[in-house]
Amino acid sequence: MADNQVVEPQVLPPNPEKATLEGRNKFLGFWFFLGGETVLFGSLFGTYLGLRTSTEGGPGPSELFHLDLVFIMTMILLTSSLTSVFAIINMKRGNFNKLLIWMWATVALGVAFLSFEIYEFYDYYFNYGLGFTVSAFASSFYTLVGTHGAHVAFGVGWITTLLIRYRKAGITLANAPKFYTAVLYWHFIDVVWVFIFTVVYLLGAGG
Amino acid sequence: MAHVDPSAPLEGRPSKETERKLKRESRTQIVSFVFMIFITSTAFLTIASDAIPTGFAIPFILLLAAVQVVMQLYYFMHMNGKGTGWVNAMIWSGLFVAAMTVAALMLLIGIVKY
Amino acid sequence: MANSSPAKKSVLWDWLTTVDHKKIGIMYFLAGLFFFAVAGLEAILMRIQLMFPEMSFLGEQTYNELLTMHGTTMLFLAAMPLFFGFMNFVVPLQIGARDVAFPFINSLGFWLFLFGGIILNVSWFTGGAPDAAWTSYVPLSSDSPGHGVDYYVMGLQVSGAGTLMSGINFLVTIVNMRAPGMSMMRMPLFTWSTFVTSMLILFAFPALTVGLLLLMLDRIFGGAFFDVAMGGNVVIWQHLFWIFGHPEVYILILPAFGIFSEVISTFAKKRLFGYSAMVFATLIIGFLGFMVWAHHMFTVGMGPVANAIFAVATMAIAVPTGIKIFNWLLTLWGGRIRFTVANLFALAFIPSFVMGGVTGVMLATSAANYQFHDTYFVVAHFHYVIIGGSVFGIFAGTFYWWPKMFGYRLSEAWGKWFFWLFLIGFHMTFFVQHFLGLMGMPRRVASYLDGQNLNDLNFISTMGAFFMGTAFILLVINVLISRKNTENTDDPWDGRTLEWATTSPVQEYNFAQTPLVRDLDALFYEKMNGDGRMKAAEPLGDIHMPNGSILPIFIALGLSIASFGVIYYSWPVIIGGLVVTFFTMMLRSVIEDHGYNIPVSEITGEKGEDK
Amino acid sequence: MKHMLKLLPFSLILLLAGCGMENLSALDPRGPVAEMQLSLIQLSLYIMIFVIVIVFSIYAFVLIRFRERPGDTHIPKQVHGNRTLEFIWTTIPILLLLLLAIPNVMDTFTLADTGIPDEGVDEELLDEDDEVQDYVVIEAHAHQFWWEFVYPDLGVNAGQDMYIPTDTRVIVELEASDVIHSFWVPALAGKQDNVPGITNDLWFEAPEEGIYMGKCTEICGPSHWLMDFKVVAVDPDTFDSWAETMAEPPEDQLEPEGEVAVEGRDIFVENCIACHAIGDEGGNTGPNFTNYSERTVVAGFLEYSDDNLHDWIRDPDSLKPGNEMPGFGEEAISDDEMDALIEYINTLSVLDE
Repeated sequence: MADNQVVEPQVLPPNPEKATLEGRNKFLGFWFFLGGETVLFGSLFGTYLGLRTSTEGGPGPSELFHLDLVFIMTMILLTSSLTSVFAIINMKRGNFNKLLIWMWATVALGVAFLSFEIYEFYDYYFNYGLGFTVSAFASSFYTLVGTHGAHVAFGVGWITTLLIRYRKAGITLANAPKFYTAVLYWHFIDVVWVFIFTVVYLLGAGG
Repeated sequence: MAHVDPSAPLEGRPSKETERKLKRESRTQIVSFVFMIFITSTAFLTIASDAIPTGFAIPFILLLAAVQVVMQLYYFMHMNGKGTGWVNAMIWSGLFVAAMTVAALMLLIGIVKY
Repeated sequence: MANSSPAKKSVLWDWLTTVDHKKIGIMYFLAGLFFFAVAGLEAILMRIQLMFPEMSFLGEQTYNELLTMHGTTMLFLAAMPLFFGFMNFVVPLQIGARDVAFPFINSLGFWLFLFGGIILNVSWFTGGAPDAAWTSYVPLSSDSPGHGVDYYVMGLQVSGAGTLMSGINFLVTIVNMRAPGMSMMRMPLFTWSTFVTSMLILFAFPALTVGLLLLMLDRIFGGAFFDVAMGGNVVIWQHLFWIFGHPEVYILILPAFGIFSEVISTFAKKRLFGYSAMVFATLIIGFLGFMVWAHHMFTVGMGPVANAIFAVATMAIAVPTGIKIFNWLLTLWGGRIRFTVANLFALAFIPSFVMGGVTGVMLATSAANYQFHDTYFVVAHFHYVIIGGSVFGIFAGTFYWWPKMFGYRLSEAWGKWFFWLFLIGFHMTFFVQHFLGLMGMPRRVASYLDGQNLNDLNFISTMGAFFMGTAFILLVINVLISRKNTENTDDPWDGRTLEWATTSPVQEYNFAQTPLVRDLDALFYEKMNGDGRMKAAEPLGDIHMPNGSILPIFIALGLSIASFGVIYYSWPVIIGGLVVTFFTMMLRSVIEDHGYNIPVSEITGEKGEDK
Repeated sequence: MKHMLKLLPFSLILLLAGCGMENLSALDPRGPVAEMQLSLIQLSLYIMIFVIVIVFSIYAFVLIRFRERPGDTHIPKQVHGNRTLEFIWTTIPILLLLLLAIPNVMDTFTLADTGIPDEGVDEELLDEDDEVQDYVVIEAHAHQFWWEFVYPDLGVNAGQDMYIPTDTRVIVELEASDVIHSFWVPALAGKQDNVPGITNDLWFEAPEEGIYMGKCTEICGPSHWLMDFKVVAVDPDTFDSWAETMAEPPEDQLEPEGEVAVEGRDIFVENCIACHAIGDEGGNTGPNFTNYSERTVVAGFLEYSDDNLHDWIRDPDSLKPGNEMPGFGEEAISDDEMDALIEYINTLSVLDE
């Protein structure tokens, strides 16, 4: 940001992400997309719930799931939700540097989550013999959790691209909606994970 | 609409009112975050400690998950903000269709006839 | 006509890179018409095979491929794109907008649809098309040898992604881009039905996406979702398919309802009777559309409670549909009805669709459905609603909006020949099929044995199909010979809605000044209470338009390459295709493109010329 | 506008009065279940004809009365709507639908209740003397592209022809071994699907003796259209003796008399019995052959004749594409051997006629 213009105190728009028609379109369109994603994950959850007892002699939920690991993953993702919220608040405050810092923190937490997930799959595959083709349970488990993981990976890539592209741009009417929708997406990933944590892991281990 | 260069950095500070609102907002968000951590831990402990009977535990943790999701949607994603009528309509429709799908795939796949 | 884009490009480049909703609409329409002809030809080949018992005109395998491709092509690549063509072209005009909300995504949606359609049809030349029917029930589809079903999976996945994007685009356009004064309850019915249709797309297509994903994983990556020996369950596919598939049926019929509402009201010269009831009925149909999917599965063994609930829920749909029928009749009542070709199709729709509707209620009675299910009765029923509803709607829309879209009027005389031949052929083909079904003819049979009393009706049915085929040729001739009818194309029907307030062909920016809407049927209101021209809602100024882009084609191309990688299970190709797609997406995100301005001078210059 | 459609409801009734082939058509029911379904169809049809008549009359009136006449340029009154009318055409359809929905729900439950829940026999099947009324349970296993009927209580396995006693409740348990099929005998009962991994059931009764045509109604591959079967209803005594002989075929089936037949038997044992059992000797990959010569068709659709049998054994795939049976060329079974085999097959029967 240029330092020489601080003299005149301007008023920022309260919601820079919705200050333009383009921004409002993006905002609404992205929300609608999340409505569709809800059904997508609903279908995957349904498939998993329909098939979760079909282990066909292969390893099943109660022997596989380490709740402590998954609990840590949940905490990481919840925290990343909070950091992304802070990023948006700083965007509305006009504090671009803090926006960047909190977004990078979100990315870092996302990467940490992904690492845990990769470790988890590695563990199931090599130490428990839970291959994708072993049983209907295995297929549906990997598909549900893997689709979520792919969303996290896509989110990490998306936010990183934004952060690199706009590293010096400041907050503009063009990029505010982009940051905002990326954060919406990130929250949605978190929402889905809350259900995966409950329905797949907690119910699997205890139900 | 005045033609503003959309790629010019926005300058200045938010208005006093926005500032107040943002402060309030960040407070709510920290509180909701703490609350969500608490809920998650409760759900985790409900299952991890074998003390609580399954018949109670399952509906209980599902309820906790629902509460947490609503908090995410409304406090983190601002679905209670102004002009979110259509957003609410679409998200709840999506949840409705998703719920029907889950119910069908759990109950109506021919194993047990209802 | 001056094209205002910053640098003049060749015509081909212009169409390949266009983000103009009108050009995309026309491309949707033409691509849809092409696939309609292909699928129609497939239908005629099948009817020839069924003309006599035990014919060996086509082999069984070819027949199964034809029936699969006929259904899939008609629904995904013909009917939907034809409606998308109208929606793209007409909806922004009807709400007084300059463009859609996401011009880039709109173009991406079109190219994804087209590439998906091409992938699907390439299967004909690579050793066999999909052969497990458009429903692709597992395990028939998951065990089907060869690559046919893989083409089905990837083709629909790619085109489905495009459809979902277009759906979101329409939703946002309608919510955010309406002209001043155009409240939701002043929107023309076609815009309303586009809105509800888009909602159905938004919530229905993800279920198909998941279903296709699972089928792909099973077929190509060794998944066990539908493999009973590995604990899989084959009914899951049916649920996912019909959770998508039933709303899909309403995706096909609601836009037609919208078109009929426009056409009937225009040619009866009356405001639509019970407008708010019509809107409400559309919403209710959309809502109920998600609660009845399992009526396709009465015989699959869900149990009597489930069957009874879904039967009653299905019957409930008859109520809002009935409301619509009566509202159309009452719109005609007291009007001054002109029998143009567009209106003939709309009028023929009413009895035809009522026929299809009542057989729908009959099918909904679950206990009787055990007799109807998977017989020619069902074939008759859904052709009555899809041809008598959707296709009639498409033809009504074609004759109605052709002057606006292409700048010339189709011949009414040729159109009437086309109409009557098509109508007679349609009833001849499908009416008798009700009886064939109850007389013991299952659907999707490659032939039937002699001596079962099925010969005569099948012969009649085939004759009807020839009528319809001939009629379609008349339409093509009409399109070719009418090109000189270029006079009186701005508002040839004495229209009521905003699209008729523009010139034909429509300017790139649609409206020089955004119109001010003062009532439902905005243009008709100005004709009655004003000077017959729309009042402006803004002063004349520069108009901001988005730039064209070649990137959508590359995104779609990358996904298509990846699809072929999946079909032939080659990781390098899959990764290569995805790299193309994601790299292009990143380019789109990184290059900021703020469009360009059309200066006032250019707009007024043209206005002076035209008016 | 004169519309041929207006005549349709009337022709519908005329056609419904009776058409289609005997013992194949759902319009000509031969048992209580199909009758129940036809009466439901008729009820729905009458209600729908009522609706059609109303709609078509308004339609015809409007088109005649309000068409544009030459020289007419008036602008019609722009009516917004009418609450009363809208209320009427919302409520009346609801009432009409209730009229149909209620019997439908009742029938749906009746049809779903086979009468034998998991434990014991349902009360309704008990007659006055508290004796269990007769019923027979048959498992229908669907294969690409033939039907296997197993009578678990009687130890019988039959291919293609499903023998049932008249006036007895037949409970069919449906299973599939490869893809989804669907079991439909239009003149006796509506269909249910044979779904791999789950068991469905249906029941019906046949009061009259006769041969009822059955079909597979779910697309199951290239020869879906040839996957026909027959339900043969015989009187209970004949059925009992049929079942007995099927369970324990007469000695002469495996030890036939006559030189040619013995040669045929040897060829059968060498080439066929691994898939086509006689009694409980042999495999079940193909239809059971114990009563083969009593079939009226070969392979489910060809007229029963030596020539057709010959052609079928030589090259089954050309007649019924996609089926599992391998062809037996001259190198496997010579022409002479084939004659012997066919003669042997012609002796396979269980009912003395």
